[in-house]
Amino acid sequence: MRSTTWWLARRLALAVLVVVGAATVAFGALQLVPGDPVHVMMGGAAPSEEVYERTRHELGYDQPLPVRYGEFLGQLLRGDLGQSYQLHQPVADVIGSQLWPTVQLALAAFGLAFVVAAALAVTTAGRRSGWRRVASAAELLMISTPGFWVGVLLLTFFSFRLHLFPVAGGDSLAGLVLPAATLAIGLIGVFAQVMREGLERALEQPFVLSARARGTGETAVRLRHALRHALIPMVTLSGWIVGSLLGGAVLIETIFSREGLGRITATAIAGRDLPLVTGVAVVAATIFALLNIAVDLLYRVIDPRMKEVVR
Amino acid sequence: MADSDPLLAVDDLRVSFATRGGPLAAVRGVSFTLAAGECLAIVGESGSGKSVTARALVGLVGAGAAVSARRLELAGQDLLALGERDWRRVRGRRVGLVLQDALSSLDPVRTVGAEIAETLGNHRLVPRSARPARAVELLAEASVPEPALRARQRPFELSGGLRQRALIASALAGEPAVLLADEPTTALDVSVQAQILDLLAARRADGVAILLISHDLAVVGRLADRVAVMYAGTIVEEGGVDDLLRSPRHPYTRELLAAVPSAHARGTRLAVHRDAAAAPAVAAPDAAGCRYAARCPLAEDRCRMADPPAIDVGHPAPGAGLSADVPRPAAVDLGLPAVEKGPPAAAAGPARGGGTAAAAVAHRAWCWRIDEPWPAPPAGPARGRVQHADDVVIEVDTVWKSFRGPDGSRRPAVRGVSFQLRVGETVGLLGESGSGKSTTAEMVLGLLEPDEGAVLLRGRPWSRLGESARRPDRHRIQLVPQDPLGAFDPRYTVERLIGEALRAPGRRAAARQRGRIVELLGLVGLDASVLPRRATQLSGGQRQRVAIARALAPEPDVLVCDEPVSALDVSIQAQILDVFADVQDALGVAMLFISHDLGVIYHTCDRVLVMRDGELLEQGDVERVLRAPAHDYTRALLAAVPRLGPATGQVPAGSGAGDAAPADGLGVGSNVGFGVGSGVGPRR
Amino acid sequence: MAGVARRSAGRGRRRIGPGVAVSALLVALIALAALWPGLLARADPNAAEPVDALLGPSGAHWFGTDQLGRDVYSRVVHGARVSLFIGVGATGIALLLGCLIGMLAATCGRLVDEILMRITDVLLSFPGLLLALLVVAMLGPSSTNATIAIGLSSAPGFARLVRGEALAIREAGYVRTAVTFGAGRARVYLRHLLPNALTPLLVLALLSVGAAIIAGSSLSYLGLGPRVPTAEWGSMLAQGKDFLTISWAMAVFPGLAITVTVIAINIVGRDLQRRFEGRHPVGRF
Amino acid sequence: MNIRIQGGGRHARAIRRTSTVLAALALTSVTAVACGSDDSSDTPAAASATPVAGGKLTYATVQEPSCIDPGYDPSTVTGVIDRNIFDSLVSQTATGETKPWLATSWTVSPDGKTYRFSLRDGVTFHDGTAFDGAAVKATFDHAVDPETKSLYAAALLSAYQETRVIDPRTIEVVLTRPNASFLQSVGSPFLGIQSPASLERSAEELCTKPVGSGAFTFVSWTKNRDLVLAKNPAYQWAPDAADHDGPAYLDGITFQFISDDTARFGALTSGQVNVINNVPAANIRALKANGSLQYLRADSPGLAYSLILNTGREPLSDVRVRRALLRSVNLDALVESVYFGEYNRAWSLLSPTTIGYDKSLEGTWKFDAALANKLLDEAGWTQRDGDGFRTKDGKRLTIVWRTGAQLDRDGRGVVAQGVQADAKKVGIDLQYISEDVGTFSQHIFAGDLDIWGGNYQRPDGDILRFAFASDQGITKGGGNLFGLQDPTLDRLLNEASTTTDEAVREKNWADAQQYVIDNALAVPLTVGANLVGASNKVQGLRFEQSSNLTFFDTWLDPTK
Repeated sequence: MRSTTWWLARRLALAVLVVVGAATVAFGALQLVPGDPVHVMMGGAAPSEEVYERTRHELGYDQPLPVRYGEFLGQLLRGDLGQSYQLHQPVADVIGSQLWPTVQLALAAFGLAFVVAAALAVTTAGRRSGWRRVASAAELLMISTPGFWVGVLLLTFFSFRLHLFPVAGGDSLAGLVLPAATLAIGLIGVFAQVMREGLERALEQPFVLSARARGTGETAVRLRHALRHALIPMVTLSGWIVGSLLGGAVLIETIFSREGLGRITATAIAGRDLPLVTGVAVVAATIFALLNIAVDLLYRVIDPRMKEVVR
Repeated sequence: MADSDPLLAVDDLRVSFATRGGPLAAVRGVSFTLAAGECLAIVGESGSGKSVTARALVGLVGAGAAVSARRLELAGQDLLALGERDWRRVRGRRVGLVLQDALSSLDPVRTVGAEIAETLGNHRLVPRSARPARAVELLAEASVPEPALRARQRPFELSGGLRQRALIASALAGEPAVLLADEPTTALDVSVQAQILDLLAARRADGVAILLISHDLAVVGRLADRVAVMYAGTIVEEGGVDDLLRSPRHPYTRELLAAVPSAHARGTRLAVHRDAAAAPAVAAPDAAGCRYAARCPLAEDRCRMADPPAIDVGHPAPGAGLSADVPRPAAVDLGLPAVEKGPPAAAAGPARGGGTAAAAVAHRAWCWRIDEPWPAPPAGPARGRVQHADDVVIEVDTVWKSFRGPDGSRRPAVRGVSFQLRVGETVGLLGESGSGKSTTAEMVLGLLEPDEGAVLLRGRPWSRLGESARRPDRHRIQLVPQDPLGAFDPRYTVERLIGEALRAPGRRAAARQRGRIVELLGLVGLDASVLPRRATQLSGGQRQRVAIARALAPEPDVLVCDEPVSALDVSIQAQILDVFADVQDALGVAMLFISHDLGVIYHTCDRVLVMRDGELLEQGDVERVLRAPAHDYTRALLAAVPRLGPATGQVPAGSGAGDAAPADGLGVGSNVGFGVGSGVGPRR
Repeated sequence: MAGVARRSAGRGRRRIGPGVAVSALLVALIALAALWPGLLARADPNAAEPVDALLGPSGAHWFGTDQLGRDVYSRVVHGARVSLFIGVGATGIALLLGCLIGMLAATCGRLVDEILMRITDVLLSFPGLLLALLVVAMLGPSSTNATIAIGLSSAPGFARLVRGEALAIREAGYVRTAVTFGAGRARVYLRHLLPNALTPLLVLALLSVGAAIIAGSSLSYLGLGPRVPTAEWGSMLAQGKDFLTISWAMAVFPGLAITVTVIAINIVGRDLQRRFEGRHPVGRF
Repeated sequence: MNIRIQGGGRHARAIRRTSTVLAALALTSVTAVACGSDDSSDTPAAASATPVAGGKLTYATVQEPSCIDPGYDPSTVTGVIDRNIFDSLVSQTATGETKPWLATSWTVSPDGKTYRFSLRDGVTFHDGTAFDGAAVKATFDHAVDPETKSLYAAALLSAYQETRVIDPRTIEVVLTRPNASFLQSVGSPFLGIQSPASLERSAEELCTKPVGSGAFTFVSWTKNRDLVLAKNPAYQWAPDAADHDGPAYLDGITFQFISDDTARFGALTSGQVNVINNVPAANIRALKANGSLQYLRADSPGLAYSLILNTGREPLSDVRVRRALLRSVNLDALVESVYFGEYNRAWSLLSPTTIGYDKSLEGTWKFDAALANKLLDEAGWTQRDGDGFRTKDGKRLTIVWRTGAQLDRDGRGVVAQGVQADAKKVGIDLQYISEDVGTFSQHIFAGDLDIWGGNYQRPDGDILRFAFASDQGITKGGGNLFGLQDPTLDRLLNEASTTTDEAVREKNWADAQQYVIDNALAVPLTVGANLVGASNKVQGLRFEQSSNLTFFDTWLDPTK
């Protein structure tokens, strides 16, 4: 118990480090973005000299870089993400209002991808049949097709032609279907292949032979014994999954005109909205770091052998 | 078998697998019967088809396999006619299967209790609510202490022995009439092995028919009533266990028995063949004639023309007739009549053999040449004739080493071990898993620094040196690893592998490098044809030969051999042990020979060190230590090993395996700490 | 049992299946298009003929024309160069950086390892596309910068893998035995550790070329790719989607080009992976 | 924009005259196209049916504002949204007349520097505050307050000195010098009157929660999704320019932000929204063919989308090269193919709906590749390199055209590629570089651009002064990006802004347009237009003179 507490404390400390690091990277990167930040912020409008100087001072750009970085860190550690340059709102509010739609999209896509992939994997693992070939081909196709293209095609067909789903935005369930499906398609292929490989590896294990020798049926063998082992590599992928979901959200939210973190980040980066970009970086890093901890805890649940959690 | 219908009847069983190169026959016409309360052992080397045979009996040979038989019946029911659903009703309920290595044979993420309950659930034997309790009962029946606790634990939390018991409990949960035990004791330490065999014997005494699959003749000798020897998918000889082990008639059986290293064989060659070319026991593509002919020293033309018929050997009186041609010492050491030894669990019950006398068992061999005398074992390089110079090459002076465990506490692996290794001698390092023998070896190799104490090389500091100071002398101590595949860079050819060792610092780069490599290969019985191959393209025996050649390349003073033969089949093991003997004879290197196998140690070593829990318990001349052990642990160890039994009555009968092991805190107890990763001590 | 079958299947040289053969051919063709597009498409990809705008596929214009009357087929062929450049270049950068970081982390002691791994953690905590966006914002949109951006954003993953492989191999028997021959650390790392850590990654790298191509086209789709009028599949698709209801060809063919290319690369990569796994005993990924 | 009238206050009457001209132009420019069959049994929507109150309208717009404080933000969409939330002192009809609104009447002092407004009684803001002179003062002071960092409203109030509250119903706005556009500016939504109580709030709240007295109240704004307005039921002070009195017909308006062209159009056809702007030109044929939709368009006044050429840098410092570029572009074919005839090609820098447009330029500088080649030969660009581009002294004829990625919309990137391809045909290596705004602004301020492409939406020809007068340099907040110092243009444009003589003004603007083309100072490309698609249900949609949509008179026909 003591070791678990110690482990958790260490992991949380590291998580804070990662979050600060991510914020620093975002801060640094935006310092290197070319162009005068004040001009960029004005979005191409030519301000008078007075307005320009005033804005510059208010944003602290008349201070030397180390001072600005120090203030930035101080703010961050106080939990203050600052005020968005372009949206004139506190970053925390902006992210707060945009986070949920993205999370909703990501969860829906993940759930969909997981269920479809698990079904594909469980039904086709270790079987040499035409159905498996079809499934594999479909997975390859899904992995190899750019999500934005799929999105455009789905949108054109289901929304423009058939009017089955809303074309843009929409917080309704129907509005979530196409974006989630598009985002899921990129994942299904990977999930199914990883799970199938895991299943096949598990199905080759002696314990599966033992289980069969006890008279356990094929379905029970797959669901009760093999699937759990196949989930372990899935858990390993979690970092990649979160990355693809959040990164994919940028494209999906743009194509489907959805509100959300991805789209707001893309515009924030383009508009050099430093506080918003760093804010998103902080949030993404926090999600990533907490998720990693959660995943390591999950490992222990899925596979009790993992007493010492691997980093 | 005449008096009643057998429980299990197998006639002309054939199994083949579809491969890219066409069907590959793994089992080609195997026939046997099994009666209730009887134990039939199928013996063979890897690839002989023995496991496939067992799995065919539960319909689990796998997809893409074709199974046929003239007769495959369980208690009169035709198994060949079963559909998948019917098979499920047979598996676990009427036929149980126990596999080697319970760590991987029990689902590692489920509790032991759940695994056992699964059998109960599959066959609806016990209502759902009563299953956990029944699982605990079953564990108790399998002599698992604290069964309620164990049922809640997962396989990795149990010691190897308990795990195997749990696995057996799960296989027996459905109270099957037949138990298929496929290498049930193979990965276990000897003392634990003995306990598992006792457990199986007890079940047999209860009337369970056991089909024992093993490569280990000693295990077979301890449990089986009858033995069938398989080679390349066919049974080449079968008979009562005593008959067969005492008077083997088929050349293959004879080769196998001769290959077992033991005290008798000191100073003799174990293998029939010196070179590595001998055909493996893997089923070869269909060809007429005896499969063994290619490797058989007695083969003649007709052997290669057609399959030899079964020839009844009869029941020779002990010591009479043809048995004189057989390497008798082996039989004496090995084939201990069960009635004499009597596993404790079976002591009260009927002797063995399904109620029929052992004498009634037919002894047959599929060979025309069973009457031919076996070539006398070629004399090996004489042992003990080498006068050991008093030059001490390696001096290990009270070394201590501990590792940090996962919980952060330090766990000692080696505790104050001291010994010396002299020029030209072979010192055995004997111990069970976790005894610290590998850690000791790594300190000798200079791969680990002792926490305390020192290793000296030719009287000069070795362990305390910095790496750069050690480097010029590195070549003096070389390693022959247990797993040569892992020890070879997978991208390297044999030529490059050995070439790398030749260029070791402190050696002049050999002028004619390639010539030297071929020369080294010759020393270990390989020719230049292996030069361009990679490790994965070599057979297990060839790999180990290359490993030895490579270790010899820098002209070392010392070879550290870390379980160099434990992963090999017995006939290959015999060849490799012969190579070691030749090498030492030719080069006079000192060897530190690590093994858990007393037979191997006995055969190979001049002196032996016995380790347990990081401590050196006893050391001395191998004859002295193994014949008259001073330490209780050594005694227990010897008692637990079937192959070095009290043929000469030297081990007190009172300290049989069953009594001695637990009393010494061996087996179960000693295994708890190092449960995971059997056979390998804690490594960094 | 099955081991018998598998062994003989694994030992024998794998035959090249028809799918793999076709894919390899396609990859060669795409490489040809990237190197000498003129061989496959005569028409100038940037020659605008507004009169011929938005034509459907025909004998004269196999894939039709875009809204400026440019030949879509020719643009698709010429687009191979940018896509392949991004795919290969980004993977190369990722591999190089990944190896450097991974090897340093695995061999230079705990402190270096800890520092480097925290840095990769930080980079990994950015979703890949966002990191790429940030880099492009820093460097400005162009195919070279997109390449750098994608390379940088996938480098941490490679670094992790290299480190993991290297750590596993460092414990492998052949590295330990190499030490007993008296080989120095540097030599062991260079001769054994690096090549063996790298080999499995090379196949993975081939597979990641496909992913990089998609990432590159995603950046282009968002308007951060090469400058106009350079033909690039992602930006062609972005333009074409506005005309999907009028002229399907404009958006469909560039999309197909991406998909077919990535599929072909993946099929070839996986085939290599399977061949390769057969003879590589250390660590899977 | 800074529109300054110099030279004293004798010219106040000219303002009215200007409005009249404007009105005439506006009349011709607004065209409502009924959808469906051409036999036109359908009368234009607003003509017959009786308006019905009720229903909510959803309007999908391409742009999303970053801040909807009219005193701060300059973007068009902010104006469109704020028009519904804020009332102005005066209103303008679609025909351009200035009519009373919150001011019932006004007078201008003889020197043109003081405007006295009588204010309407009984007006209350959405937060309950009563409208009075203090509100006007607070609004104008807010706009010019440096703290506000106004990007547009302050410029509308150029020469603003102060607002004097004479009594609650009477105010005087005092200017430092006459401003001919003052009344027009005051009618702009960017000078809509804000609740003085709300102006006490932080900039953030002003940006996100506007409080005015308009026909609609602000409800919510979800970034990247929509902005919702609800009917102000208490509204009884409709502008005189409007068709009806009392509250608006619509119960509410939802502005949906759909930047993707295809999606926006799809949202209209699928019925998800009622009205969209920036209909993709490619979809207009489909829109017209759709019996349940209507299509409306209005050309935008101001500077047409043009390329302003930098005469201060090689190679465009050579007038022959500039003329060659002007003549090398086959604009008719290009604009037709990109915009399907929905946008017109431009003949002048000013769009046809701009006050002062010179119609005589039309047809005077047709596409002539031969002439372009001849001019380039004359200019000494006679050699060709391996890629077919002209060279002189081993230097390629390269012209760099940079733009900010965000400015690259409405098919402009495609037009650019067409221009590029045409230029290549005469041997000019025109490089079109779309870059991020940061880099682009860096280039703008460094002045190292060869070409700047863009447009301005403004009512009259004074925009030419903003773009070309030598005192309108970029550091002074002007639009003369390349620091052009042309005495002829300076004279023509400055005189036009100070003269009281309408004829002189018209002539000067015409001469200036002519001069720009003669000297190829710019390449006019397309006339901007607001292309609107709407469901047939939507009635009473109106374009303002600016070509923006207004919704006060809009209603939804439940029968359709």
